[in-house]
Amino acid sequence: MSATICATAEEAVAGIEDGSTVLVGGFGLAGMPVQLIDALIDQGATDLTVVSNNAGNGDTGLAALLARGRVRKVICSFPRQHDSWVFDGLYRDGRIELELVPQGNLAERMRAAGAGIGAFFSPTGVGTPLAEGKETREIDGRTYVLEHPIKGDVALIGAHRADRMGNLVYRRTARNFGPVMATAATTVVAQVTEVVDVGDLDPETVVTPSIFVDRVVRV
Amino acid sequence: MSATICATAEEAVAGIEDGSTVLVGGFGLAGMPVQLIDALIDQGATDLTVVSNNAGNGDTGLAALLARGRVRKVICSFPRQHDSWVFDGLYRDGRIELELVPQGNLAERMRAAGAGIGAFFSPTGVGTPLAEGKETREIDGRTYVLEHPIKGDVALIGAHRADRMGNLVYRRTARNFGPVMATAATTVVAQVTEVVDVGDLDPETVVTPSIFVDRVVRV
Amino acid sequence: MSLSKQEMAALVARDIPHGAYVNLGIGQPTLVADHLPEGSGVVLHTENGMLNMGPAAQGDEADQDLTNAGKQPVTELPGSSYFDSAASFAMMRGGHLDVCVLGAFQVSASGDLANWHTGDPDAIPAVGGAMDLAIGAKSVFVMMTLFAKDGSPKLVPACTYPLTGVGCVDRVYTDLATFDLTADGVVVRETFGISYDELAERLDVPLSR
Amino acid sequence: MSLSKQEMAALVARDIPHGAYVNLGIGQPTLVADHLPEGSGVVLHTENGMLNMGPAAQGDEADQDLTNAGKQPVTELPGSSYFDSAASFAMMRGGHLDVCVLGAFQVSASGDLANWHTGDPDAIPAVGGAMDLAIGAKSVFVMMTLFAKDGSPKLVPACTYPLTGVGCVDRVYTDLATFDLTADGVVVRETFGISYDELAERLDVPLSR
Repeated sequence: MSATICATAEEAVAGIEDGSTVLVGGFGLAGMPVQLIDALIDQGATDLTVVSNNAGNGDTGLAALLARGRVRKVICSFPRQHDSWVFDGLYRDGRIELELVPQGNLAERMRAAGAGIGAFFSPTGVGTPLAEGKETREIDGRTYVLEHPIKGDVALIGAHRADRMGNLVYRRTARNFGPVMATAATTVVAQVTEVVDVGDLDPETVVTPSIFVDRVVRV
Repeated sequence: MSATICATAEEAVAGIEDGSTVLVGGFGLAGMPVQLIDALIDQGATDLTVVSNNAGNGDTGLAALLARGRVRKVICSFPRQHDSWVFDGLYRDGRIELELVPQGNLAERMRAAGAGIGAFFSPTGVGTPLAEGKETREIDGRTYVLEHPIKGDVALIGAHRADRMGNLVYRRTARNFGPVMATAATTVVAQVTEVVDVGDLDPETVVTPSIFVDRVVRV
Repeated sequence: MSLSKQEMAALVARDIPHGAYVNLGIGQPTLVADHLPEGSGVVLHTENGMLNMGPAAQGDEADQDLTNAGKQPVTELPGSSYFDSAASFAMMRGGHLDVCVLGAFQVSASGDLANWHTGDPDAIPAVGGAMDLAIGAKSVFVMMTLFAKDGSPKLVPACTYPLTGVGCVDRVYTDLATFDLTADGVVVRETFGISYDELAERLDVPLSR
Repeated sequence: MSLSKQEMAALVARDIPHGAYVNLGIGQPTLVADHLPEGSGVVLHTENGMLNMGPAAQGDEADQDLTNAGKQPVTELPGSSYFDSAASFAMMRGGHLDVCVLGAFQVSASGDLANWHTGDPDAIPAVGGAMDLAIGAKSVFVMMTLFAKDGSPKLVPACTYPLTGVGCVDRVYTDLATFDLTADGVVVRETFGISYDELAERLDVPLSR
């Protein structure tokens, strides 16, 4: 259904329920939907599972959401950073669950969710602790591990520009997880720096077609 | 390795070996690499497996390649067309093998080959004759059929514009199978209508990054 | 009176929600586009790789690089986008389309669809995107005549033609009636020039209303 | 004399073919970029979604939206392209990169790689793209010191640290020697300030030359 252009980040995150799985875009600050995360902190949903490449930096954004005890589980590839003290503390105290996923499998598992793929055989992680307990299979002489989709109830992503239908373009390496997360969640919310009229994006250059986008807010 | 800008279509298809699997782009005429197919006819490789959405129209292009008895097997989604008499005749005479694949599975199987995926569970075709004999599995209450990658020795695709490194952009619905075939073959040959200098394509709008492209020819 | 193809298409168009993303299969379903009201906000998908496809191209508008899935020249509307075949079918298979409208040879009471092959052993098979379309959309609508030319019903207890998809059809629009295929069985929504009792008599599937 | 980090990086750079597509892992491997000769035609991939990445951004060039996999601001070169994470890792996993250069805690004689986790039970694990990088490129080069600070060899019969990938390393560049890991065993290519016999003495893996 057609996208809604929201007046505020508060409106854009309205209705996110306790227990939701929330996909959060960004690689470091590039593509991080900072204002949407802040709005989610104010919105109040708790017992969340957060899927993101990292698990928060410093005391703001995702880290602030974690610090408020609102996140039950993190699915990510790289939680440990020089400034990930909030996650580090919760993890050492056993107050947050971690599913560590190689970055490529993380992206591909969300891609599978968005693409209707039931599961796929990946060569990444085979023979490592991160494949322990998972089904493996040899195909054409190579060993693969079976990986399942990661689907979100909500995706919060940062894009560059949207048109009023919800078509999105990104900027440089801020693209990262945004396009794949946009395919993998029931409700997709994009923060952008500019909303343009329908027809003002070149159809050849649209990265996330409007079909994937439910709500857009300019920040 | 960096792409070669070829002077002629003949040069672009040089070295294709007998018995090769050749991915051929296009959906109808849109994106069909007509000059490369003509060059392949002249080049002489035979006993080919051709992977393409259709199996030739009229008496030119793919149909001409088939008519010369150079194709052992076709893997495609839609061979039967009002003007597919060449394929139709060969097929009825038992002189060509057909593997019929639903269009989405065809695209996804090539995508898997290009993306290093060993196999994937698709919901498409379950319970139909096209899934007969294939492994199925129920995942989260839905039945899927296991599909394997289709990898090409060569891909022949039609794009719109290339830069001298081999970055490609396409035009409208002529994009179709080009980008996915470009990821799925050992040697990727693109015919384009224009070759521009490196730096003349906006990096945000490149559809097929240069890493996938081996040879480019302007036609 | 039974419905014409255009009247069936108008019925389908009426039931497509505002702003829906819709794929109209080749053949009869393409007629639905002509009946979408101004401002419906409906966005048409064509599986060869485009969203917000416009009407058929007229004369000089025709562009070899801009066609629909039937390989007919079409146009683009403001807000359209292009993508490759893998992305286009991922979009479909991933359940992102709201409605898909398809033709059919047969539909079973449990929603099985047969629309790609008559089973004739001499026929050259061709499937295209039919199987992906059948299982991809949130709602799958079928448009067909209720009876074949030989008088046999096309809404059947079990398809005798090779299947396109299993349990995938949600609603069937025919010239004589519309049906919802539900977990509880086949529900008649409307009839056209035929009574419910006569319909029940002529079909081999249990009906309710 | 043993090699400095810069000298090791120069050796790696020398062995990268003209026009190769290369991913340089975080840390020491990034030094390789500084040693690629003018006109090498080498195209750098960064797994966060870019090809033909340029050097580190200086001063005002820094753009929050343009970083490498280490989240450091970088620049773009003419002919670059951007893509999403799924496409970027598909590119890697699909074997399209010619060379990947990685750091390591340990490498086994059969090419197993351990470079993401020390096995310390108190450590907070983090893997990033390490496992994808390990298995993705046509050639995987490792750069490391040959001995750990405690004097233990890092080229070992079997890794004791948790694995990143199995049988994936093709060549190892160290401060004291370079090695090819072949189906026939470990082949010493060059030594630096150490004799072949001393090397064979100090390592627990069978060597040949």
